[in-house]
Amino acid sequence: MKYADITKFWLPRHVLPFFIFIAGFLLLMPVEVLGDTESQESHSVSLADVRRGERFFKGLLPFNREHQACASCHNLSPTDTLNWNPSAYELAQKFLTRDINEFRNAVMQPSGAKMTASHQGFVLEDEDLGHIKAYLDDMAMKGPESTKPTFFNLLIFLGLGLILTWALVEMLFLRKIRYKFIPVLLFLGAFGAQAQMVITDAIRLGRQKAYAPDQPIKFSHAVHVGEQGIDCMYCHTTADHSKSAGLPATDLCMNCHVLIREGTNSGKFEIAKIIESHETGDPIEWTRIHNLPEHVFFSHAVHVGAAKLDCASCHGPVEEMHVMRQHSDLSMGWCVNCHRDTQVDFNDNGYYDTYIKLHEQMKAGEIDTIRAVDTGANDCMRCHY
Amino acid sequence: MIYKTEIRGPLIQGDKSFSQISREILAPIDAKTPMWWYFAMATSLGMLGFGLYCIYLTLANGIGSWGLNNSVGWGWAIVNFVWWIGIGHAGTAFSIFLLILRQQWRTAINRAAEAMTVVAVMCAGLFPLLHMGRPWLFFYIFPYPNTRGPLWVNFNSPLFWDFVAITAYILISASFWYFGMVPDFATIRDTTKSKIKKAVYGFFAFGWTGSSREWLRYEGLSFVLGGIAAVLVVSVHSIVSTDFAVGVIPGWHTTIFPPYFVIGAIFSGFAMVLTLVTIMRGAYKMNDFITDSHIDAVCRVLIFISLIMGTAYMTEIFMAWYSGSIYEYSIIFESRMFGDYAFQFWAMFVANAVVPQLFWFKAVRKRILIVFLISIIINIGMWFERFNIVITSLSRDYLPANWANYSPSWVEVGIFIGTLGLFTAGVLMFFRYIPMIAISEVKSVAKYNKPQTTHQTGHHE
Amino acid sequence: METKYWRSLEERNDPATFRKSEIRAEYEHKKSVIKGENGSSRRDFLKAFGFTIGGTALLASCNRPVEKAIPYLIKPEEVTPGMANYYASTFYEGNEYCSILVKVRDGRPIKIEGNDLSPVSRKGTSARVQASVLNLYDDARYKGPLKDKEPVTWEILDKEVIESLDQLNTENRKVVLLTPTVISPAFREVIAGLLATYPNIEWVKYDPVPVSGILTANSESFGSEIIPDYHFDKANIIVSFNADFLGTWLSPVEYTKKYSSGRDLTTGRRMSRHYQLEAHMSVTGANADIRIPMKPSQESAALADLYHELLRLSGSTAESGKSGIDELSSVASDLWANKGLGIVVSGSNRKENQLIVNAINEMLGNHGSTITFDRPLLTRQSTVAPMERFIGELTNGSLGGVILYDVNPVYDHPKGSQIAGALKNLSLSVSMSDRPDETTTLCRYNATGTHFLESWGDAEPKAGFYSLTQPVIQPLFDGRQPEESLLRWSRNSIAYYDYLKEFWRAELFPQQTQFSEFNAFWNDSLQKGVFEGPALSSLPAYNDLNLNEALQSVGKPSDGWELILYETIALGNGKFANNPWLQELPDPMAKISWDNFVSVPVEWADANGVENESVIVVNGIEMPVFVQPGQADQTMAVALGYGRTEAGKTGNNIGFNVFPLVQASSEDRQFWLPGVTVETTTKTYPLALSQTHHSMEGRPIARESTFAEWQLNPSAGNEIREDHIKHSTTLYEKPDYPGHHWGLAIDLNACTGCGNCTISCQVENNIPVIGKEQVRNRRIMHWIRIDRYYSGKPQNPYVSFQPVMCQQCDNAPCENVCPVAATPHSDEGLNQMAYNRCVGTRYCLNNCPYRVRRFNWLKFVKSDKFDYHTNSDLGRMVLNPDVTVRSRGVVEKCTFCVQRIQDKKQTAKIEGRPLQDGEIEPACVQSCPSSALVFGDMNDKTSQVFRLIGKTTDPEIPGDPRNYHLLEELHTLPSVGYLTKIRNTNT
Amino acid sequence: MNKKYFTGVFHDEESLVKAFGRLREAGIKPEEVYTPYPIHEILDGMGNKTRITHAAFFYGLFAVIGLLSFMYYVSVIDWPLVFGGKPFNAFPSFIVVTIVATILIITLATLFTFSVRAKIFPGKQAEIVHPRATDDKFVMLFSDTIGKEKEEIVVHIIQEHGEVEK
Repeated sequence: MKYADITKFWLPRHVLPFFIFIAGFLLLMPVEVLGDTESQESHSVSLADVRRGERFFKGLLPFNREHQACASCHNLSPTDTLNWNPSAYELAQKFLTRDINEFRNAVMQPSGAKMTASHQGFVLEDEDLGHIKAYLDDMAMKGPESTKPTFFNLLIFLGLGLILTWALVEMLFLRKIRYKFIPVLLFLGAFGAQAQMVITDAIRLGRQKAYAPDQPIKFSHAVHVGEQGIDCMYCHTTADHSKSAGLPATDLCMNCHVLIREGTNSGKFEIAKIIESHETGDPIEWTRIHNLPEHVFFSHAVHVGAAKLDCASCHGPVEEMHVMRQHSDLSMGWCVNCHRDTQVDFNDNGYYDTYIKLHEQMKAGEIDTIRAVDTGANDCMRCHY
Repeated sequence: MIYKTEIRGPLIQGDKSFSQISREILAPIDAKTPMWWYFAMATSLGMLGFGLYCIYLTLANGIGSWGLNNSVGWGWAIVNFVWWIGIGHAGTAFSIFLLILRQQWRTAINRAAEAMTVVAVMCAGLFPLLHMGRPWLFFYIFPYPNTRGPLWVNFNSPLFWDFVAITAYILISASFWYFGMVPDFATIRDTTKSKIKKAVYGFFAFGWTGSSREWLRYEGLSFVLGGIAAVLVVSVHSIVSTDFAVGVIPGWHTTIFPPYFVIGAIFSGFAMVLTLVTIMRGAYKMNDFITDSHIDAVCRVLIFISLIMGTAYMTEIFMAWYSGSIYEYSIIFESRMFGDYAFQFWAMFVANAVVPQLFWFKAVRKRILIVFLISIIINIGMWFERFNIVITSLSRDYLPANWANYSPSWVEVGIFIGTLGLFTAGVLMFFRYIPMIAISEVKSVAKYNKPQTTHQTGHHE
Repeated sequence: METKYWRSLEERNDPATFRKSEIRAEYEHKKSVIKGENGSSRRDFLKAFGFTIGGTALLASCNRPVEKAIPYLIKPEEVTPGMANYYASTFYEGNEYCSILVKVRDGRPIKIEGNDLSPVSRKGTSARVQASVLNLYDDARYKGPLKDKEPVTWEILDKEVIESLDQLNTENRKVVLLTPTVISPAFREVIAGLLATYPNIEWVKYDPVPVSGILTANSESFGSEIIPDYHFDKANIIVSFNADFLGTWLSPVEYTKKYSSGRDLTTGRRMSRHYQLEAHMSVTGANADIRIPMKPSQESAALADLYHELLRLSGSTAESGKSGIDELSSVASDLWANKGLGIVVSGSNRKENQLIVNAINEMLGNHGSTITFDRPLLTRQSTVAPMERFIGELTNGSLGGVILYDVNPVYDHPKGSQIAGALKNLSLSVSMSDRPDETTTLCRYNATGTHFLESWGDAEPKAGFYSLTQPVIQPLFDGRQPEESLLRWSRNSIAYYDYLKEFWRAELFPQQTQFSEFNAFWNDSLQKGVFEGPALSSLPAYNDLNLNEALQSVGKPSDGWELILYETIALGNGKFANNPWLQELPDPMAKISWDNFVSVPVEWADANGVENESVIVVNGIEMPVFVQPGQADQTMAVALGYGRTEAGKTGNNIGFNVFPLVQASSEDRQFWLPGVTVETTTKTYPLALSQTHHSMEGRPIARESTFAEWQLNPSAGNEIREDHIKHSTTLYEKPDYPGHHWGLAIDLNACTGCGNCTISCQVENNIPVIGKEQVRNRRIMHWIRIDRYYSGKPQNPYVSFQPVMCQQCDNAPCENVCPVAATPHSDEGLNQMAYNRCVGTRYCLNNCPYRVRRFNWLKFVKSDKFDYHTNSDLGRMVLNPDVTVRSRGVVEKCTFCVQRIQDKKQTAKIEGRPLQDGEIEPACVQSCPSSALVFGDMNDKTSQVFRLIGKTTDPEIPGDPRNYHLLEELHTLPSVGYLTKIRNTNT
Repeated sequence: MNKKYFTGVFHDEESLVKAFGRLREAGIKPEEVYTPYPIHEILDGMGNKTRITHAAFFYGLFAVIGLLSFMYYVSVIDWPLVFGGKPFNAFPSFIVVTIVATILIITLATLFTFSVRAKIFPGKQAEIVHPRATDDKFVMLFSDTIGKEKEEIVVHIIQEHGEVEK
């Protein structure tokens, strides 16, 4: 799972279907074959049961169903669109250790409002439920379905390289094609496309603007900040006095969620994870979004505590984000240019009394504002040491 | 214009027709490759391979695989860099200064000198890259717009000047050399019988035909390049010298360095040219083009430069005493002349300032073997000069607590051997695949030398 | 300074706690799976240890793995991710005591600093104290209790040990509890409990380097075995015979503090005169105003001579001149002129010598003024006889068992091999060490102990001065502190924490009146780390028992070679041999790391063609030579503490062990031996010298003058500065800094050259350890080095120490030459170094006239070739998360600890107040035991640093007359000022 | 229109120059002259002019201005950094880079101009008039568009000094 999130960024938006087909075909085939042999040996449940359960899950069975397929709400693989429902794999993991009765109860007699609404009118035989559970158990053992292959870009790049080489050879030596513009155009096109790929990747190198990885809990800032109006500092308590803003400890979540056990969007499933973490003592491993390189020493305290910056000026409209994402590109240029524009609280913060000369100049009217850069905010050793 | 004088003798010996000139100069390209060439090439490639292995070790393990330390931060790599750059000066200096001075005898030699320049500068260019702690980040030195603010470079740094100068020098000397060869490539294209050669040389000839329009612009181009490259010859090594002269280290911080370096560069360059042309004469029987008088002329130039070098050394010694700076005095007298590095100093002094004085004797100038040996000695002497400048100054600077001696590790030596291999391989390639002497230029000086024969077949082979 | 306390570990749910068992499992797993550098990134490791993000930085690579951030499950009140807490604690190991503050960041102790509240160590630390934090993260540590070198559970171990003890008790066979001097009152109580449970146990105290001479002499002169309190600050005349009191003798941190305050010319005009008579050039000798070379065998004669000279001055008649040291008469007259204001000490272990010392001090009236008995030093209480008796019993088989606590006699006792042979035959041999050593590995059981940073405890280094040790991290492994073990074996199930608290409630709480409630007292003591109880009230009276015998026993100095065995500043008695920082710390005098060597006199070396790195044979042992100026004629010296064989990967087989050469008798242990045979050989042995040139070559580098001249002219010795200022001119405008302009003043008169700052800096700034070969290649990475120069006669030279770090020049030559702008100047006058921008051209390194820049020649971190602490997950826990770990190929240098500057500025900004002078202390300044370094803002006209070095950019404001800048004539405008060294010579 | 060409081939410079002189006197200019090396009489006589040197001068001028203003912008306006106590506008330091970079720019730009104007570029197929024109022959090219009358004069003059090849 670790690198899957990165691959999303590497996938080109203009992928040729052809390549997808070939590569997908090549990659998925062996996985299927391998999976079969493993499951036969390791389970008492027959492969046929698992297969049948899969068909049910994917909506191929029963033939005349009136409700939606499981898979239409419970994703089989990560998607780009927001899906509040637990994914198939999450379900599989959750119910792996529970028996069929619990599973049946969860599916057929749902408890929360959201689930009740969506699980209405299910017509499923116990046997079929057993098959579905077998399928899910199988999935939980095997891990989630593999994500899409990652090296299209490289293939395209190499392909372009071939075209380019051929066009060059043709232009210079072979001269088989009558119309000279054909190799020239091919050359320029291929070269341009390659250059574009290199440049975009080079720019993206180390930048993660709009990075929005999947989190272990579908925690929505839009709900908590936007709808509920919780202050940032309620959860990120140390932002104004420590370098790190701090992730809320699970017991902080429990302040509210000791009562609130069901969400409007996600139902009970996601909140149950917090409660579980609280009970078992296993911390939640969030995926870090705002990653600065390790030679950068950023301090929230000085920006929030001393400079009184608004969180949104760097983190953006968090109150609108269901899936938290990186708002700013966090490049050095971004930092430095902000320091060039941002005024400091020069007269009111007693720390700046040290800057006697600047105060004199200000009094004399030689300068009217002091910006962060004037007090050395763009020195190397403000952030790198 | 005087093409043939009583004093100098004819520029080309043996009455040769234009066609003969072409054949003879192109003979090494057309003929079967001699065995010694393969042998020499294999040796060079072996040296190069060893060098590449040492480069691999350096890149894989870090600069720590060299013999440097906290006090002596630059060692053989920089010594070799300056040395190669110096050698690389000869080509341009030869072509340009002699062009400006209207010395027509240069025509027989300048191609070889320029080729040598290009290969030597390539060898030199390797070192600044290799001696970096993180060579994969060398692009930081380009002032390009970036996402860091943008963070530019430091225009005050001699290393940045150096970087610009070396880049300029390698590009300019290579294009100068290449455009000089274009008409000759056309000659090969039109005279060769091999189809492959015709295609390859035809490609490199850029469609040259020798029309008056081409020659007209070609002359204009030569004029421009000649003019500005003359500035370059002086500026590049002056800038290399600022790598040291701008430093605050005693033994480096001196204003004599720019002219001293330029002269030194020309000195080592001419010596290397001498080495090369004596080999050309010996190996390829080019005696008719590179005549005794050519050798003689280079030798005379070397006497002159050697005297300047001697003066420079004496000046340094004098200034170390006269300036009254205890640090300078200590470097020159206690470290260089009579200290741990006395051998290197005296090797430099004798090889550069004393030995070339033998050229005063005509008997010496006439004996090609001795000339060849002296040219090698000068090259070694110039290497020691760079060693003296770089290392003795660093190892005995201001605070005696930091004094530390330096000796190279075998990896460093291996890289130097590798560049020697690269140089000889490049020169051998040049012998084999490129006309060693500028045919069109030789023809232009040969024109009044030659009887008016009409039927020259010129197929001597 | 944020001094917090914590209540108890049980109440505290700290991040390292909640996955304690997993940590161990995962650690083991990682160790077995991951070898070297592949795979385990720092963050994985942090994750494994359950810490939050925000840790040590390694230079970034381009690809970014998905990072996990783990919040606290239940956030402990005191722990804020990204913020450091300081806890007061106590260091006591190897007879060395120090009250400390431990910096804990994200649950990890990463730095040790001096506790300014301590009346003993007074904010001072030593190199060993600084480095001790790394011992916590030592890979060699035992992971749990062992039986026959196999892991066992505590239950089994306890059961079997108790059974054995019971059995031996019923058989009435003797068991010995062998410990070093125990200064913990509570621990002594625990031992008393054990002795009460098992009457067959005898408690024997054993110190590897004892001061039994002083103890026995004082028991005769004063009636009790005590070490008096020496007030070097109050003395006008200090005469030391072979006592290295600034380096290793008794309580060097305390004495350094006092010594330097008695010679401080920045605030006062008084300066003590220090005579040092010694054979081997010690740090103390190097700092002495007058150093007199003296063979060890001359010492008793010299003392007698001094005594007789003084007698003559007092009007009696006496003969002197036995020693042949002429200077003693002037020493005597100086002492006589300063009656009651002198100190005479001797480092000798010979009782007779100490008796004469006592007589001299008594005659001069020093007892009661500069030498007092109300606060005797308690850190070395062992005498030799019980240990000898123990060895006898051990070897003749009459002993039933032995329990070892913190002792390693197999290595550091001259009869170590006998002990080793006999240990195996014992039915019960228990060690309580937390890491292997030569003795522990021979024991049947190891009740694995804990590091002091994981333990509770208390200490009484001097009578009435108490301090507490508190754990700052949960035990990393399944160790149990020895106190706890002894309680268990005494069938006492109380936790040692409760025991300690109860002990303090019973014993110490009544000694004070400030707090009426015990918990308030306890919390206050924990917070401060120290508690000051009343001094001794009954003071001993002097009597001259055995003095005449002592004087009569004085013989003629012996002829022939004498070999001195001494402790080094870095390694001491060798207990910390597995600490790579200490191994790499260059010896202050020889500037050699990673080896011990034999120091030989210059004249002899010249005459015999012996030079550094030659090998000579001394008493049959081959030793590499260092030619030591000032080494007394016909003497040689070699350091103890080397040649460990069971210390761990770093410390094993470094140097050779000379403890077996110690002259042991049942009366005393002498650390020198006469009649040594010496042969030269043609062999050589490489030594890692980090300074090879010892003369200043007449350059005005470390400037000095005499006290007499200074009194007439405060800029004496610094006259050349006037010339430099006169010639100071520039085309450019003077640099001007709008806010702060940081400056550092270094008082060369206070610096003793001990090297403590080097280690402190190394800990704070993640400076890599590079090993012997690279040190020998002159690539040592220390950001602050101490240059040592000799001047005068090589037989007895003057010594100058000069700490050199980045001078933060305002016209920095290094800045100009960096092509990629990796090192520009900051708005606060700092010479900045952006590691990530550096491409490693090393031009800055070449162009620095001070040579303070360091290049990462190789991959020093996470590299199998440099298999020190940074090559293991455990060892890397010591890295400071506020400082980037530099990659190979970049240049680094002193930053004035900019992370500390930034931290304090941030605090001030948040609190909206200006910075206070002295609020920011770089690691070197913080740790200096002699307060030689002062850091501050030169733009602040009231700051101490401004008073000392003025404004470095303005020649009009030169600061103290003693102030000068290194290589000022180059007009680099350094922000570091040096104050000239003043020698109180009598010429 | 398809032109027909004929050539005059000479064996040495002297005869070429003489023939060329006589042709010029007759008011006839060859379409082109091909020589193994540049001959100034011909280059002058053909009447073509090159302004490549002027171009080079202006390249240099723009390069100097551009480089100096770039460096000023970088080190004074965009991100002023203090190096070794020097002022931001460390003009003397800029000169060094300016000189060398200007030379580089002139060279590259002039080469490019030459390549464009003389139509000498990589991969160009040479239009070979006479296979030995780059070796030892001196070749004049005429097209039949000059007219029969003049053609005869030309042939006559050529044949006096060299050979005619059709």
